[in-house]
Amino acid sequence: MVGAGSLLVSTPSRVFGQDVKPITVGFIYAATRNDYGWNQAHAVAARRIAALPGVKLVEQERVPETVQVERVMESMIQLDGAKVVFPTSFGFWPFIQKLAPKYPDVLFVHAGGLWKEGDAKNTIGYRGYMEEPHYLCGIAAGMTSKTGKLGFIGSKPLYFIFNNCNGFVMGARSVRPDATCQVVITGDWDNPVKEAETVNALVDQGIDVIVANVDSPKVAVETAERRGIMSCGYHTDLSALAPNGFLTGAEWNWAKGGDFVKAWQTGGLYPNLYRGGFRQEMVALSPFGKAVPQNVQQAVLAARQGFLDDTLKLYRGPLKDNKGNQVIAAGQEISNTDNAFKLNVKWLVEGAIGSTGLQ
Amino acid sequence: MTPSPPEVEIVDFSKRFGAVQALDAVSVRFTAGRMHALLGENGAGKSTLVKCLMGYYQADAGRILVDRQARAIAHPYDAHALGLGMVYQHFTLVPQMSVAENFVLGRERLPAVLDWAAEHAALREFMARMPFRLDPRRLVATLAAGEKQKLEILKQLYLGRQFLVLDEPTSVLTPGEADEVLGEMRRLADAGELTVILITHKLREVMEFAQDVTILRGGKVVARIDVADASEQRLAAMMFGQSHDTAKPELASRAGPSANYLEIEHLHALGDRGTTAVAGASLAVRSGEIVGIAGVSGNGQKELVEVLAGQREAESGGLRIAGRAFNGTRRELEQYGVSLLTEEPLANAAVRSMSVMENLSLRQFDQPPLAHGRFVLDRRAMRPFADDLIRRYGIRTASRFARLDTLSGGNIQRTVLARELSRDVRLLIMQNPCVGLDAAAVAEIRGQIMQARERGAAILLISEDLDEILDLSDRVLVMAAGRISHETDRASADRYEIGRHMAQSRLSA
Amino acid sequence: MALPRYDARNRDTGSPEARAPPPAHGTLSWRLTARRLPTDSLESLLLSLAALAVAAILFGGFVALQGHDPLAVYQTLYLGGFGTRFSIENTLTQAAPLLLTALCTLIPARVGLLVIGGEGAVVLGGLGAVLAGVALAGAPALIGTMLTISAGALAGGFWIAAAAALKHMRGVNETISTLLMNYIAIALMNHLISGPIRDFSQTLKAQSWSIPNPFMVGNIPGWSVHWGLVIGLTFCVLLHLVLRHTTLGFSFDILGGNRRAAQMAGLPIGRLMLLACFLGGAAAGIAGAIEIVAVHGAASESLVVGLGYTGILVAFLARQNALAVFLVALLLGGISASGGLLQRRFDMPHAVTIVLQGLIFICVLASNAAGRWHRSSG
Amino acid sequence: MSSTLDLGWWGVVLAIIAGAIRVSTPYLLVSLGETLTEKSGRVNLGLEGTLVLGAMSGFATSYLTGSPWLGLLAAGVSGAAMGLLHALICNLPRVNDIAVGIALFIFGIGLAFYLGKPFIEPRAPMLPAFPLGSWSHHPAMRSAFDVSPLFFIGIALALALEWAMKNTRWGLILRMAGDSADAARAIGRSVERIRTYATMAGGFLSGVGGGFLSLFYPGNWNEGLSSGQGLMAVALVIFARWSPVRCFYASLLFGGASAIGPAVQTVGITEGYYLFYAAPYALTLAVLIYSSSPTQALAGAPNELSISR
Repeated sequence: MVGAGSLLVSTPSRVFGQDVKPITVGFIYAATRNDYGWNQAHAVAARRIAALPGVKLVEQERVPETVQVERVMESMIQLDGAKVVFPTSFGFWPFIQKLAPKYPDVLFVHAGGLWKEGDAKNTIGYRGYMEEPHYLCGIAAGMTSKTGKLGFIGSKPLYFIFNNCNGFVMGARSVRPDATCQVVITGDWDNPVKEAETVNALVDQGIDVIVANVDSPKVAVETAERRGIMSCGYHTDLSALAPNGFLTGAEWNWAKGGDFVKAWQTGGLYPNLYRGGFRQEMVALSPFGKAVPQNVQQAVLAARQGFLDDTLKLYRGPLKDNKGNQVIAAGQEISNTDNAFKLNVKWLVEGAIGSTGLQ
Repeated sequence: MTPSPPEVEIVDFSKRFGAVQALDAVSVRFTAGRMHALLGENGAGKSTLVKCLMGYYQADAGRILVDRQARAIAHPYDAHALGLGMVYQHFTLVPQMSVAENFVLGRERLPAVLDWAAEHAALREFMARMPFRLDPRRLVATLAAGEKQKLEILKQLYLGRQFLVLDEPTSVLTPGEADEVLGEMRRLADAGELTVILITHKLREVMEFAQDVTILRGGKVVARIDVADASEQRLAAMMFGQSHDTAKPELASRAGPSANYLEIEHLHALGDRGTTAVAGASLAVRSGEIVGIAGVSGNGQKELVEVLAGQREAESGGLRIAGRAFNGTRRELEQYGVSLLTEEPLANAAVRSMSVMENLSLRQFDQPPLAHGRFVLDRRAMRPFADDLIRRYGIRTASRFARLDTLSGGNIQRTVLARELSRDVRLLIMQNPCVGLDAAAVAEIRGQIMQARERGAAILLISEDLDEILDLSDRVLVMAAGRISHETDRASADRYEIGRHMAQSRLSA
Repeated sequence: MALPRYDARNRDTGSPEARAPPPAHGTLSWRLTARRLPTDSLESLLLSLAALAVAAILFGGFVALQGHDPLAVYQTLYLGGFGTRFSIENTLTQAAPLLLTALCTLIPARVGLLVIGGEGAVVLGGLGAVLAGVALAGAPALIGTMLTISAGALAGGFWIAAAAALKHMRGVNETISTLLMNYIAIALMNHLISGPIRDFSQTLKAQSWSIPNPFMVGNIPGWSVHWGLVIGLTFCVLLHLVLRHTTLGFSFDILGGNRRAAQMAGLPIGRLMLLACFLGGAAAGIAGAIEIVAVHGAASESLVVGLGYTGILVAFLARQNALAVFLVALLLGGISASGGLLQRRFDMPHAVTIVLQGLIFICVLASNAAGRWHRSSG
Repeated sequence: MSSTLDLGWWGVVLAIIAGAIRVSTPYLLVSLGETLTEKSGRVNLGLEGTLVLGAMSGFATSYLTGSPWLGLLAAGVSGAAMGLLHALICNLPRVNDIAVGIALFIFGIGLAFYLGKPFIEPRAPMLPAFPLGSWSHHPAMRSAFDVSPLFFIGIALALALEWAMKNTRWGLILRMAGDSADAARAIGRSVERIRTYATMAGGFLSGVGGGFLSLFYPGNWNEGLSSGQGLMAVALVIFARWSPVRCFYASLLFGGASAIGPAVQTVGITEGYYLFYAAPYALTLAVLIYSSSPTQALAGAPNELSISR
């Protein structure tokens, strides 16, 4: 397992089968864990981690991003004896940094935390480059869309949402240069009425492929299916929701966290910042729907292989943003693991209709 | 309509409410097809009598004969079944519904689905036979007070009631409307379609429209005479009792008239239902003087007191105390020493959910010794302050911390009295201060009032009890139709003369 | 003579006491204030305890229905809320904001107004605190913190006072207006933190500028509970003193008890209503400000977690008495603190604590009717 | 592919109309229910809880029995039960109906989330739709006008209630109970009984409104489903001056206002979407301020209502 793309690289030694002592692992969700979305992706990983030898799983849902999460973590540590804690929502990271120094014998693993020098050693921020699978969805969308008009629904105006959108649009335009993508921000992590309304509005615009970066894309995918258009999944496998229109989907592989648990169990080494794409097994692709012909599947799988052996670079020149200024010169390429660049993406690529509102 | 209106007779009715003997062996025969007036001043027992007849109350003793048969009327339903109907002063109409809907709602059995065409036709046919017209489509909320009264009457007739009791019907009507309504009622009686019982205190109405009149005073029938051989003078004498010009106790004369303390000029104010209640009242009260305002309730006295108490916005007119404009702020109330004794203290002048002690401190809680500076409240100092008042005014209460609404009516009145009179009173405004109190309490309150007068306070006494006015007032005014219609000083005050002015028709309440 | 009230079944044969005139337009004469009990009356305490007991029994039944053993559930509730020192700290942390948001309903209730705008006032308080904190960057630590919190108090205060002004000037019902204002406040905050006052360096979350670090407030020494609890408690005690031992508090009680008596006593009705709502809003505003100075450091959607709505329940359970608010906030803080444990131990859905809160609220309101010393006046 | 006309601005109009239809139906049903309750003289702020519980029980029943119509019935019945609970407590002396409403708001949501946990993931059969757009060759147009029968049931109900309140016995009695309790008692009617039935009927309709959310649009059950429609209904009824037919127009307006947000973004206005979403609330507050007056109650308001005094 090769540490990659972390600011501070520590190469963990491989773990060889010492006997593992029992350990309690706690998962904390911001909403319900079977929401067909962000939390379900983590719940799936939690089940896989619980299957590891000697692991006892404890879960708690609906914990708000307030001082309460600090209390819940402490409660899990003190009352349930948890030794590894997975607080899964974005807003939990500052509370982890506040609590971690108090419990050096507990490992805090956070999805998305940007670990930097000076943060507590017993904390890990890990995250998948979702822009890579979105690039693949873009390819599928570009090749199957009839109108060439795509739709991207974002929940909050944050950098990773816009990175995913850029990946989606660049993927589509790599196979269909004239493709465009309407970007709509709902403003809520989870608002089914607004998401359904947005999908309907997009369909009324003649858009025939959508992807929804919201906590629970179930409503958006089902609405797209009902309106007879195609859709891509996010977070977890949503193919069952849209038998006709489902293309493929971008999935997390949070089960990677199991390696950290094993490392913590056996006293092995672990990285504080671990971000990666297909190559680092942090992301995955949902199975193809029946709307995806063979040739499209080949094209998508070929691109995936490009990410796997790092021959395909997502951000590559010449690239302009949707306001017409040059963001990457011709011939220039950005490494797929260049976190600094991705954090600085405050623009949408050419072909995306909308604005990030970021400065 | 059934062939002929019922013959109703009341035999030996008596009814007691606590200490008050409202009716004492009253017998009245209402001949069918005639208009019969029940005359008497406030509290004479008129309304209680008809309420017992109509089944709202059960008389302690006595029988009701309808067409010479003894009937038990335990509930208004029974009265309605016998064709007896009653029109109240407070309307039982539904404001946001139309006239037609209010008509229909009165019926016992309503069809599941209404055929409005048929209903309107029936209404039009009924209206044609009726003395006054009302557009069935109009919303009741938009009707004038007089029209609402007519609707109440029409509703009873529409429901086939042939024996109709009108409780002070013209109190909300203009003189013109009153004559029109009573005239039509008389016409229906003469036509043998209706027996009308008119409860009133207005001699003119009795003389002009009624055929028989029964005069009540103090819960007893004083006389039953045919209007043909009655005169306003005789009726008034019987109604108010002989003008016992026994020597009115001489009031200790004050040393000459001092300056006006309270001045009211052309005060105008609307009543609860948006009709004019106070129509240009003007009066002045000098320090050390008791000015009494006599008058039957509903002539604007309630609204006048509410304006003085800051509970009602005056439309126009001047209000001055000690020469300076008064607008009811707490500082002014303290500066001019204004005290108020109103009717229904729980509703108007006290807080039922606060303790006796707290209620006693309502006036002075923001002044020493109860407060230090304008802000800090000294609840400990409230205790001796309250205990002193409880002792001096004889308030019977479980403890000073007891909630006010756990006390009896008399004790609540004493609490308010204690609070209002125990301070430096320079203007005392009272409305029916002794209503519902026993003789001892009345004497005690009057004593307090006289002491305040001795101390030079200007006192405005508004009361429906003419005797109370005559006993206490240096000057007597009569309020009728929202204005001061008559004034006499104590010496020349003649009970009958005042009674006659009181019995004038009223502006709509 | 008022219309005697009779109903086909229960005839009211009370004396011909005229019915109290309908309350003058304006103050919502809801009977809860008239029912406000003198603080030291035993009945008030007994009634609340009885309501809690009934709610506990109903909840026990509900839980049993779902196949859990009620006793074990209550043991866990106790353990999670009050069992260990850590649980107590957890409960105190949850209770701290509730103390203040309860006052947002409690103080206006003293003058007869039913205000449910705590949620909006908390958000405005947070925004006010952030703007002040950023503007006062150079100020010395303690002064900066105090001014930041006061800014939050002012923002929350004016927000709820606006509802009182609408009520007094335009006759707009305060319950409906404060409900709508909650949504408007939340939308306003979301708009501001996604653009105009957004801290773009924070990539994980859309949040406002952060207040300077020295203004932040740490934990009470020895306890992992932030100073917000102390501030909340002080404010509660202060409020109780004002309500109980000042002429202002006395005036509130008169107005809340009988508006006509307040008019007769020459009290400034409009100003009292505005002041009561301002104080209520300020309390909730402080709760918002504390979330900023003691927890988040910046305004974000974490301000909108239902502190305002739970405050309504706390105010009603405390029967509008400022001192009792602390005990009730502890109880509700304990329930939500132990909710997590219930999830983990009994795999119960998180909503179990909401069901319990709902049951308690219903039983408290029903217990109002059971007061025996109600005089049978018409 | 036939030439797909670029809908552009016209698309926004279409989206708003279609959105208005979709989103207004729950508003319509809930506001009709609240109109009935308030016409009888009582305010039920617990509608938010009733709506969410209705959505949950509707979805669960449809999932368990396979019939979405049975689900809708279950949603209504659960709403009626909440209405009954509200009425029983409010019939007690000295209890404030608004406070009881807030208590039931919390209780209803708690119960719905608690019992609804297992139904978040599975999918239940949905209510059918009338394909009103079949005349158009344009796929977007066709699917935009798939309208739920409930929308038409709602319209029929609005007309029926408007008529019934003027032309039937219970309609008159309902209005009387809400406008003058004394008049009702004077003719021997029990005001408490009338208000109990009215609150139950109101609860039933709100439950059905909730059922629509989970069984048609957006057609699924999860804890983010309710975004204040129940509470908005109380404000909407005031906005519509307690007239069922005006409730229909007001619901369309509110539905449209909610549809504006996303639709406008699709045409390039990307700033201030939060303010768009707050539009319905600000609109209602403005109308409330404009139409209230310090002296008398709101025009057309039943004057037994605690919030109109």
